[in-house]
Amino acid sequence: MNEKTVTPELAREHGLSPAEYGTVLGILGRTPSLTELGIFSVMWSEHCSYKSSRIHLKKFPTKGPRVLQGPGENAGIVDIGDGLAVVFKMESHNHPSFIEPYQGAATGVGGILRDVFTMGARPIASLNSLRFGRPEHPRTRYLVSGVVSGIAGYGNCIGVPTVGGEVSFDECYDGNILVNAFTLGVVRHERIWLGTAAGVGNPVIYVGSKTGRDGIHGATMASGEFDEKSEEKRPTVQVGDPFTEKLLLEACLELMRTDAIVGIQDMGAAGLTSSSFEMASRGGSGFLMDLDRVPQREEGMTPYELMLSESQERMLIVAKKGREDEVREIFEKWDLDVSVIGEVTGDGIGRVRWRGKTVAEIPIAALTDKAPVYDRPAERPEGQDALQRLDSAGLPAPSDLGETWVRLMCGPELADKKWVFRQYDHMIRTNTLILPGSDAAVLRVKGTRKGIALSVDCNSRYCYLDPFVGGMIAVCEGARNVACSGAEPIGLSDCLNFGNPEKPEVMWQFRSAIEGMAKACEALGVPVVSGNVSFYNETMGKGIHPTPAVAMVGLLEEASKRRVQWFSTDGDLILLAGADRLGVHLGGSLYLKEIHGKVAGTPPPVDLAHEKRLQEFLREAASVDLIASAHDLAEGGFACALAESCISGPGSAMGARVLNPFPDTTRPDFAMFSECQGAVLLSCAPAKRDALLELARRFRITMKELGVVVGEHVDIEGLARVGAAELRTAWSEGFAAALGLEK
Amino acid sequence: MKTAVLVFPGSNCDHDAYHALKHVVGVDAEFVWHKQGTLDGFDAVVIPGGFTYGDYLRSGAMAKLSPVMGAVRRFAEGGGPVIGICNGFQILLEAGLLPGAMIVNDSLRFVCDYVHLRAGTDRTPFTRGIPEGTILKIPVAHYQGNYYADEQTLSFLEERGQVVFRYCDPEGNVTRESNPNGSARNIAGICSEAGNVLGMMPHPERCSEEAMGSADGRRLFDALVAWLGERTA
Amino acid sequence: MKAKIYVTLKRGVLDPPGKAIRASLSHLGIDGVEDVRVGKFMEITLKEIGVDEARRRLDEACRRLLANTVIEEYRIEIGG
Amino acid sequence: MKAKIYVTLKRGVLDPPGKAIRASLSHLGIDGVEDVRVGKFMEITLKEIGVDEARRRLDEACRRLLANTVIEEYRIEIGG
Ligand SMILES: Nc1ncnc2c1ncn2[C@@H]1O[C@H](COP(=O)(O)OP(=O)(O)O)[C@@H](O)[C@H]1O
Ligand SMILES: [Mg+2]
Repeated sequence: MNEKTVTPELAREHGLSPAEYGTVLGILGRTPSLTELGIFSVMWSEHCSYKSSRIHLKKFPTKGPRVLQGPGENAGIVDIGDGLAVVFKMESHNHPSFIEPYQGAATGVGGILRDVFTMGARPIASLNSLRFGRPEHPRTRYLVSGVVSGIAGYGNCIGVPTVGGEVSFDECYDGNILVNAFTLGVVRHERIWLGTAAGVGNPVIYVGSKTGRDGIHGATMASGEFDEKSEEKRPTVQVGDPFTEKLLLEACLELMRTDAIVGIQDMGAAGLTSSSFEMASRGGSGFLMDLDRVPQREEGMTPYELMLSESQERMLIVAKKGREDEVREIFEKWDLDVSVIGEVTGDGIGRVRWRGKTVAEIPIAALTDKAPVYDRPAERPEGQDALQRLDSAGLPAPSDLGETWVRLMCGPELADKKWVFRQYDHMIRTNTLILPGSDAAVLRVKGTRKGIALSVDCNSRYCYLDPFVGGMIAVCEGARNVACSGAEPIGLSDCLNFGNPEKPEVMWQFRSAIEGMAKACEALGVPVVSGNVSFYNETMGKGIHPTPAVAMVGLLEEASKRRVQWFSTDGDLILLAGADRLGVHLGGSLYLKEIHGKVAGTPPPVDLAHEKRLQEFLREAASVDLIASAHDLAEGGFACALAESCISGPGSAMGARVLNPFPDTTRPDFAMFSECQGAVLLSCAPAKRDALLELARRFRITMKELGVVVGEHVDIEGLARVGAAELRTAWSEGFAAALGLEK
Repeated sequence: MKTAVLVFPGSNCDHDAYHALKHVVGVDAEFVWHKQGTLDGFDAVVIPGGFTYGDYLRSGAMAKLSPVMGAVRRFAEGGGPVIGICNGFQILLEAGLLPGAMIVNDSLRFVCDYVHLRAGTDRTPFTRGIPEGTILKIPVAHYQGNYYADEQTLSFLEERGQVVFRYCDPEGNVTRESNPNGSARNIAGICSEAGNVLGMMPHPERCSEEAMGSADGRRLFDALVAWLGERTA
Repeated sequence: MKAKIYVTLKRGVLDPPGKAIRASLSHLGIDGVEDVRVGKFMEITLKEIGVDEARRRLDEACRRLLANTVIEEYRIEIGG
Repeated sequence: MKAKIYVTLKRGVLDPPGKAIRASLSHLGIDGVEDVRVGKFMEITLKEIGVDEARRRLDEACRRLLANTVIEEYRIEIGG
């Protein structure tokens, strides 16, 4: 069979620019074979090479006393004491999920799980961050059902609880949904494995499912904009097989308890290519691989296809020479394919053979070191000033505040997400102490007294209006949510979803968001240990709001000190911590969007020093048992936070009677729904009041006593009052109703 | 006193069952791989939940063919206590150790949530001391938990006291709204005619500690320990 | 050789997917559908073992695994 | 009138159920099965709207709901 001859045109069709193709010719000193072209094209795609983002990602703080592994491996690792560590990462599966929501989301979950267990950790929890178009858009309902059942289908089957996430809707995602999946695992320090290939003569072993023609060009697809041609790319959709992944998980963890291996990595984007070249690059070695020995599902696969296939549920292992049989025995026990397909070499060259011929021969260091890096032009969009202008005073005041309140609470943004997480097994493994529905989920770590708190956040309206402040807020909110549960944030992973980086405005958004996030991370002392960039979230030239989702991981030394967001006891006092952070901030608010149909203004200001004190105060208050609940003010402002604390608990709805926190404002709607950063609604037993106020003084946190948990109504005196039970019913049905889904 | 926790390819509540038995209740437990053909030396058998063989054909269908299921049959015929939870229940149905079949939830969606159960009989080793009418709070997590049997079988089950649990509201009323999956007559769990084999969709192993939101599930395992103690005494 | 197996729910057994499809079709404005029953369909590739032997083996496969005769019935079609 | 719809995975698309069933059959000792592909099968009862109209509506139903044309293909059989 004759491979197509490589021409500059073909290189361009593979997404390599003329300059990039020139570099390829320089590295090889000849025209690449088709297989080699495929390898360069995927390795240098945006998705794998981070060519447009790398120089900016360097701005993140990635070190800290607890960090055992920062960015650069399959996932980040953070020490939690007692010889244990948590391994976590978030990744996007946006484009595949738009094309085929069930399988796209499912394989997204499968991929992130592999990233975590490839390091030796047993996955114990997953999160997901989802963005869809307008609820009334004709495709939204189908996409929501498909994505949610895909996440459920994969996660439930493999037996890892999905304990939290976020779901949000905006017109800007009509043609580009976001599906970001996060998984966290736990590992003993001495069982950590890295994706490295070392030791000349050591066997390279393929395990897992057979290779088919799945998702060929998935990685390059994720790096290109959508257009009408996307339809043609459809048959490359990958189908997930969670059952096989469960076997693979158990087999890999069993293997990792031996010392038979040197390194291991999953075959994710760009499959055999990225796993082999990345492992050799990290190990400073080379390899020789024989593609005829790759287990194949389809007939007549070419070397190009074998190297680029994105078939799921596969791993690449470098074992110690002579230990092949141990590896084989374990994988055969679990009914998985296993095949020695090559060996590690010392010459720094990646050699691929097929039917007795060498089909690729690439110097690994050059492939990695000479990978393109771009400092793309960045420019603040012309319309940004206009966007930030907002005449609040000119907004008409709603005639019925109670009705407006209910409307916000029952809209798809704030409504109960139980329709979603009821489909996720969130209890399996019996660690979930705080189930989905609170600011953060909390899991216990069996065998210790510790707890892990998890939250994923991003307000993309804020990021759109001011990506720098929006980026800061994403980090602060994540950390605050975790602090509300009583935990200390110890690390984060992110998924940076943006439009086309070749547009200077998008690059400006990207750079600004990273700088804002980095600043907040520095201030709060939270390292970024892993993450993912998804560019080209554009359809027909229209980009999404910048959406840097932040998955925050927190640690509780004593899981028993966890706190939830809801009120639990009649007679408890209600207080606002950080009361001086309140202000009339309507920019980017949910109220402005949902009730007035505008996305404008600037996001609420952030005070990082205050934020840090506030979070320390919250942890201390929880650990000495001064508070019963804590819930931060976010979307929907004070009134919606209060309502959530009343109705989101597992028991029956609670009533509350509180003062208007803004007694001076002439606009009651602003008092209720204006948003701010750094205020938290607390409840405490009356007997704890004095001590709590004293503690707040110590942390220089302004407290305002607002009222009491009581009665059958959520009542903001002088402003509005709604029945708690009715609100709860409407709120719990709001999500399905807004999307026209079955209850 | 030793309990077997069966492990099939795709079982995933095996560790939870083991944890509840060994670390919460404090009875000896051991994993038994599905290829094992005997259960000698065990006093009780737990078939845990999960997605054996991915539930790809029908839930529980492929697992029933494993060698260990022959041993389970003999163990059950000898009067030994067997509990199948969720996928374990589905396996018992497929294997014909309990009557009826499971179809997909009427919502067509997976459901994970706390539900309430009304106990129907205390004659099984797992419900000794849980009198009829007791209300338990226990979570479900399944996609195919819609219990089906023909009318005649359903009547037999009722007449012979084989309906062990029904879905109910927090007050114990067996209502349509409290049925999470469309099961015939709100059935959540049934036992064999002799009473020693129990299949149930809800997960007692998930709620054996207060920290998990309910410790009602523990009552089933405590009952088992008491029952086994009486038998050996 | 090729064979096909059709597994369908017995009459009288509830078919939630069928019911849901029927409702969705009418939401979509596709009228005239009175009933939908959903079944499984398997395309099997066999070694050349002759029609009778193939039928015997597939029948056994259906009874023991592919169909749950409490709720389902099956039909085997050899060839085609 | 009656119709049948067969929905099968496109060639090359991974079929996890088919793969698992094939493995189970060989564990059962039922030999000779080389490949299994699982599909959906729907029996539809329609109002008497004529063959052409029925085909048109079912085709629309398949494209919009019954088949996921990204990974599946379908076949409609009217009558029988
Ligand atoms: N936004 C980001 N922030 C921090 N680290 C990142 C970010 N994006 C990517 N990384 C890191 O870069 C490395 C490569 O990421 P990726 O290519 O997504 O991994 P994989 O090969 O598992 O798909 C990982 O270690 C990842 O954690
Ligand atoms: Mg990886």
